[in-house]
Amino acid sequence: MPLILLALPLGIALLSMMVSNRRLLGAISIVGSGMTVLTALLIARQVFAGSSVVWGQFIVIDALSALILCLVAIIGLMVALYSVGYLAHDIRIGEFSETRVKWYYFWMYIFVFTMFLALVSANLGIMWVAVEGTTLATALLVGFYNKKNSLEAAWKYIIICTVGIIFALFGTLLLHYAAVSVTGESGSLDWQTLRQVAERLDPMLLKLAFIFALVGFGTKVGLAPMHTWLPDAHSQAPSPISAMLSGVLLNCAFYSIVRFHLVVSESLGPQFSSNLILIFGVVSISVALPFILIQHDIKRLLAYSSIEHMGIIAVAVGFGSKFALYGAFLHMINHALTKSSLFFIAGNVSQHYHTKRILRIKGLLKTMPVTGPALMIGGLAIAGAPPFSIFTSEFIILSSGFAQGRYAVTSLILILITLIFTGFIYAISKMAFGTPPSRVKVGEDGKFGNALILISLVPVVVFGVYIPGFIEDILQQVTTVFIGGNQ
Amino acid sequence: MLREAAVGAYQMLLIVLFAPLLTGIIKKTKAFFQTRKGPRVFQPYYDLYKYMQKESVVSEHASWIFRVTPHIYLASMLTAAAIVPVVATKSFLDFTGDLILIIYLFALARFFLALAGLDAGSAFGGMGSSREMAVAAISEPAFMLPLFTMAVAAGTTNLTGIVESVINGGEGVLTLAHLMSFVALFIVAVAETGRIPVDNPDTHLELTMIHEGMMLEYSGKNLALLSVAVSIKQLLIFTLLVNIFFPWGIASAFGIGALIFGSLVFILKVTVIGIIMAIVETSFAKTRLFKVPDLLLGSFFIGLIGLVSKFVFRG
Amino acid sequence: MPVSAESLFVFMLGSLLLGAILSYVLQKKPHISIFMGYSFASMASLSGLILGPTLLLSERSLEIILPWSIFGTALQFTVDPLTAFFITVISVLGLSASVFSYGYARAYIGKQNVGLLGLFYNLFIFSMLALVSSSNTFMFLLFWEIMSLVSYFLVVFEHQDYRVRRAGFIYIVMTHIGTAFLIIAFLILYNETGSYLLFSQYAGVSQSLSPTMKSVIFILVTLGFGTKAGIVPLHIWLPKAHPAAPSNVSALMSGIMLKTAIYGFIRITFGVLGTGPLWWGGLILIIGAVSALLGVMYALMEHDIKGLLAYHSVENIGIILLGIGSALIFVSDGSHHLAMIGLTAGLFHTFNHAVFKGLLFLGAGAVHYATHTRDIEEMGGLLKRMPWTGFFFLIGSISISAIPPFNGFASEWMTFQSLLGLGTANLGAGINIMGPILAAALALTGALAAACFVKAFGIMFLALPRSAKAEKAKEVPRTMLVGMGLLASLCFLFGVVPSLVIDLLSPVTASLLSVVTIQMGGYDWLAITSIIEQGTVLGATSISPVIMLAVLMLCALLVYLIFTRFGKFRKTRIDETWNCGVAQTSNMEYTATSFSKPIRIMFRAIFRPTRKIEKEYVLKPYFTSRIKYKGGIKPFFEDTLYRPQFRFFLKLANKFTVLQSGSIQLYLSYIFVTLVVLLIFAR
Amino acid sequence: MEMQNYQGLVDFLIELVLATVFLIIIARRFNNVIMAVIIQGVLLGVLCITLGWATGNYEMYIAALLTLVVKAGIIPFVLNKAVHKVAINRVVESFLSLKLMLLFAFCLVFTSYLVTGQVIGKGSGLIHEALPAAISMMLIGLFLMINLKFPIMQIVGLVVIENGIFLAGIGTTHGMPLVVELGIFMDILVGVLIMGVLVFQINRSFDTIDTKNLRNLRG
Repeated sequence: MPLILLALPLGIALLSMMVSNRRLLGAISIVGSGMTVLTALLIARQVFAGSSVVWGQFIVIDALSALILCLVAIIGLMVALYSVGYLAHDIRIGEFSETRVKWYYFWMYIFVFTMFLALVSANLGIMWVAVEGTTLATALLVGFYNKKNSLEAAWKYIIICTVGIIFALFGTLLLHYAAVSVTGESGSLDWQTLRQVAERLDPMLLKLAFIFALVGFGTKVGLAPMHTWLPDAHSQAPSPISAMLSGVLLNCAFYSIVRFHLVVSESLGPQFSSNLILIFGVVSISVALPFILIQHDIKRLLAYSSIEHMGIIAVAVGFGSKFALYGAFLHMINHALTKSSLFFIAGNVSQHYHTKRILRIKGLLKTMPVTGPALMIGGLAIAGAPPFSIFTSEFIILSSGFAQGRYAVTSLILILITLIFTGFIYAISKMAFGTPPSRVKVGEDGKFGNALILISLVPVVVFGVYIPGFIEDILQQVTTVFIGGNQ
Repeated sequence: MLREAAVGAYQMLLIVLFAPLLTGIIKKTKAFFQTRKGPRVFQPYYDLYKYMQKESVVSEHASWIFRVTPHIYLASMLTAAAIVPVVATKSFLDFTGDLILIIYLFALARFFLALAGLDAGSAFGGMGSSREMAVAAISEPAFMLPLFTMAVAAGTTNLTGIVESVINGGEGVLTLAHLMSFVALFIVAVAETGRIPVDNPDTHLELTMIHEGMMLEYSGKNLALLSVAVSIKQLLIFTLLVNIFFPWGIASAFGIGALIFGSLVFILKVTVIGIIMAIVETSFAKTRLFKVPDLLLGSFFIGLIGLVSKFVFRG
Repeated sequence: MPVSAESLFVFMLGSLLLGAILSYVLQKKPHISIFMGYSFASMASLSGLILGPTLLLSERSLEIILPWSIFGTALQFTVDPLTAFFITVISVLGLSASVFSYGYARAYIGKQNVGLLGLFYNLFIFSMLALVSSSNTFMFLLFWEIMSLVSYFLVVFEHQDYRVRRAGFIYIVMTHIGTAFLIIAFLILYNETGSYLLFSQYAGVSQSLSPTMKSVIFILVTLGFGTKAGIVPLHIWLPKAHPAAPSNVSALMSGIMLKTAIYGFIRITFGVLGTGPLWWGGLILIIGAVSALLGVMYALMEHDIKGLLAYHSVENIGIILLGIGSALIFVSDGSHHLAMIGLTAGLFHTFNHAVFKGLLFLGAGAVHYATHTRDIEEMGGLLKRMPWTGFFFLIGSISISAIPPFNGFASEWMTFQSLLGLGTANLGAGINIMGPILAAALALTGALAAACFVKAFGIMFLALPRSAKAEKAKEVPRTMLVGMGLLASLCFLFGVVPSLVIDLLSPVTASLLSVVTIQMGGYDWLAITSIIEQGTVLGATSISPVIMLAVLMLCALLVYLIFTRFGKFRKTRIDETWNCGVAQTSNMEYTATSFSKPIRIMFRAIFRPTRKIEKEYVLKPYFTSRIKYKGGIKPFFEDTLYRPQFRFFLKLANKFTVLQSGSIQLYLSYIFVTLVVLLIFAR
Repeated sequence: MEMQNYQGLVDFLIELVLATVFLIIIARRFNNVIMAVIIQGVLLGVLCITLGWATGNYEMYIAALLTLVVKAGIIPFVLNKAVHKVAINRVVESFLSLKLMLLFAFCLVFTSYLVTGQVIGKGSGLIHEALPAAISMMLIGLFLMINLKFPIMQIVGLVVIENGIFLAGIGTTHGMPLVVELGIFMDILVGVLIMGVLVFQINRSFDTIDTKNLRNLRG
């Protein structure tokens, strides 16, 4: 089963290379993504039924990986669906030629493949290879428009991420060095084995390893101050790709940090790594704030918001209590869904208005009767307003912070989130309200993409007041991945 | 019950009948100090009679507010008169209202009169209303504070209660707080009754008038109602002054003798206050409108000293 | 057919949701959409109007548990006396405003999306009802924020106007920051009391809180709810947001949304924190007095009728807080019987304010509907053109000016009593002196309010029309009049028979102050009597609005008889206004600006009036052709408190952008530095 | 194991590798830089072979082969091609002067020896020499990326960092598991290729390849 999961995106990627018809490519991608989602869900069902999926010595899927796996697959499907209309529009207005579409799909599915690989691999080394692979797979996608800005973004993206992640490689190496004498060559990077033997590893080396891994993967997660590539890449990539980057790639990278964190906290106690993650979380939220407040590019705004939300997840993981972790992964789900649909919205808007500048976008409610309200809902949701899901998870995270008696830091986060809300509401109200400029025609561009946006916003609204039992169950299981080893 | 009602009616009647006379007395006194002969003390009654015989003219722009105002004004003054203890501590309707209600009844009257001032659309009326409401606004706290000092001392805002507590207090009540509050209230009474140095009741010069401005459009019977109401208001304020601070002599039971004695003492006291008021009026010049707050602020501070001394010196 | 209270409650919330959905779905057919939306809102309000008083009079509580939970917390609605009272308040205004809206919303057909208005309108009432019924902090915050959001959408409903958007932005920002304080307070409470989310459970364990923590929570709650309630200086959103919203919504916002903050404040201070130090009450009293005074003063300077009313909301929240503050002081002293007067005064005024402010906003809406302007300088003479609207507005004006025999007086009288009670309390000279001074401040507030409404009513409704807009005004549709009439009659009813409301309040105060028996004298149909404690009469003050009214009517009748029976002329003559011999035109009338000028000058220390005179000359300097005079006041709080902070923040944020200056070398050095710092410090 | 016999040779090779980093710093022309990269790759390959010979670990030979092909072959080839295609002015430009750069680099080497000396106790054999050298190379690589102006030099810096890690890998544990090692090689290879592609594209869009032009995205 896991092999099918890995083979599917790879297969689609290779298949895309052989096809040049845009419609056929779209169909392949949608069907393939659908199958991927099915496979992922089947795997998840097995995992959440209580047994982790293992294949050979290289693949292990536990609750944590299964959760993110599903997210990747589902958002992958949404992106596949959205891409069809998006690309069609861009080809129509001559942004790029039709022949390049296959490259788009090729790299996209390589990207999905590398993410899956990162999530399922039992070996931290292979995980590293896969995470670096995600950078390589997306670099050309970020620069897909071949314009000055997008190339600049792609360049910064690949350089900064590669440099960052190469430190993670060093961290992995240090871990390997610490473990190899205990476990032997074969199990030295297997995270299951490592957790078991963690107490026998050299703590000094583990600390070093964790620092390098945190900085390295943290670059990929977009934790400040290593986040600098993120706003550029997210804003310049085609919107579906931005959705994928923001919605799931960051989670995958975060997943890698968590794997290291689990091993290290097993050996050093939870304090060391949790506190580091917490500090990075707080710094990320703080750094995102001023940029959100004065942002004038809609996609950069969303990108900075991703930094903020990754910070919030980091803070929650840093808190580390069961309740906080519950909130962290609920937040991860919420953020992934909300942010990806927001990028779809941003895609619609920027295609409709031919600009990404917030100040030049006006009267969305009037010009785009579906996208406008959706932007309103999505924007409020991402800013943390109830009754949307992100409010719920933020509330859980904040309450767990207070429940640990960390009044100062949690209050600080709350204030930062509040101010970020201010920036968001300002931007959203600028775009949604007002009288639209006369050059912009009234009416949506495509029905298909809109339906997609609305569908993806459904859980955002529902989870705010009602969390279905199975989600609750899944989150409980994910938190036991953490707690299980500790207690 | 019936007896109480009778006494109540008597007190009301006394107020209504005596009020124009007091106005006449004040005018006469003022004339005396200005070395004029002045009108007779009963002149206000003749005036009222004269107004009643005249035709009422109402502006074509005015609404029903203009017409009902004299009625409401007079009715609320009469209601207040029914509540205030005049010659006897207990009045028939003393449970109906307290000093706060009295002051707000004045406010009701003022509210309508100010509206009526605006109703005809003439600039003079508007000016009068505007000034009246401004002066009233700042005189209100100064008016209330000394009364509150007394109310707190008595433990109630009920007028009968206050009066009784002063009487029962004996000589001990004549404290700094008591006197200061009296002085403060006296100053406010000048403003509330529309007298120099705040307002000039005799003027018809547009730029200086406050109260007269609002009434400028009224004529005939309407004017009669208003003038009697205004003099009732003046008498009521004097009544509050004397009966709250110097209630001695007031009838505490409903005996005929006590009532007669009480009436005489009451008339004497308010006449004295009226004369003092006339003296004050002749010895000051009218101040500019924007100096009025200073005066009232002074009054407020005197009241404040009274209040503070009550609690700090316990005296 | 007997209906259980539970099902009535569910029906109430359900029909609001249904109304919201229906009016949105039917937006293509605006008339039906309007009918559906406001019918369901009216129905819900009607059921709330049955439910609230029934529960209060039968002294029963209600619990409705939702069939799912979020992270282990059961979601449930609880209707205890306090909630039932607020449901009543919300329903009264909800009903009137909904009836009013049948006609009012028609004005938007073809201009705005009325379906959307119906949607948000219903959701707004829904969120407020759900908010006051929430039994745990999570739900409270959830509905609190929903309420804020929905009201934000309502504020920016006419978002084509730049000023409306700005008002909405300021509103949502302020209210969200306020909410942040609340979240902190609630979460501290949550941790300190051992992880309960239920209000009812907090109450039991809050006594174990340390005094410092209690005070911290108190301050946070004051800030949080104060922002929503619009206390000075957190009020700046209020005079901007209320005018921006459609008038039926402004009525709800001012009439009841602000009151949810009062609800929350009472719920937390009286219901959860309980006894606190003396300064809590002192703080609330001072906030109340300052808000009341500054609110009414700024109202006097306002010539946008809805802005004026909005400032009066600040004033009235201040008055409510005066009552609540004195209650807090008495609670800290343990004199629960005296506290009861203050609390009753506060809650009574809450109800009254909802009624008369709702009425006034609806009236303002009606005037706007008829004249298409909100500037009172452009009105005038409307009483003749819109007699009923004018009459109702007059009643509202008298009520808000606390003039008997209307309801504003009744509750302000009780507030006076509670403040003077401070003067007699055995709590030290400071409190004793404070009481009468605050009472005097309240008197000043009342007098200024009267001045303000003489201005508002006089300029809007009396004399000659000041513009063509006012000239062409016509009376509004009947549904709007019914909505206003309902509230106007309540103004009168509660003024004359205050016990109607006070009887409803006794279970509330009983549940909050745990005073079992009601000993507030005879709250009969005649009088408000002050209290009797343990047999001794503490103050035998009473007023009887009914008898006073009877006497007043009798006197008026008498005067009328004298007026008609005596004298030579039986009829009055209609003639021109005397104007020194010149024909009257509307240019000669006193304007609102000139009306408020004496007060502007007298309180110049507060208003800091500005004036600008521009002259155009035919021949300088002797012959002027035009003189332009512009007077205004300085927005003190915005200029000193908000704008500099805002600028500072933006400047700071701008400074931060050098972090992301575009240089890849710089970015790489961040990684470098981070790594080095971590290696040095975290080893 | 016969490790001890080869200790001297290995240490010497490691120091040579470190020295090539300084060659890169000193080099003023792109050709020289690329030559230094080739030398570094070859030295690493030789080191691999030596270690394989010393430890008898056959995986090391594979690693050596890969190193020689990828690091001394393909990557310099790609770099060279990129340089010839885009760089009009073939002189390396930096923010700091050469003297300062050298000083800084020495400081970095010194610090890494100091720091790793604390982390790893005395007498841990090979690691004692390899780890500080590796960390020096990583830090200097990053320093080069920060300091040198042309994008191509950033690729070079990246390669240096990667070489450092590779050095650490073979120096400490004789490399990671083969699968991982293969993956890493592939990543590096693909990475450099993609970077090369990007350099072409940037050159085409901007007509130049100076990083000062790559500063449009800010805020």
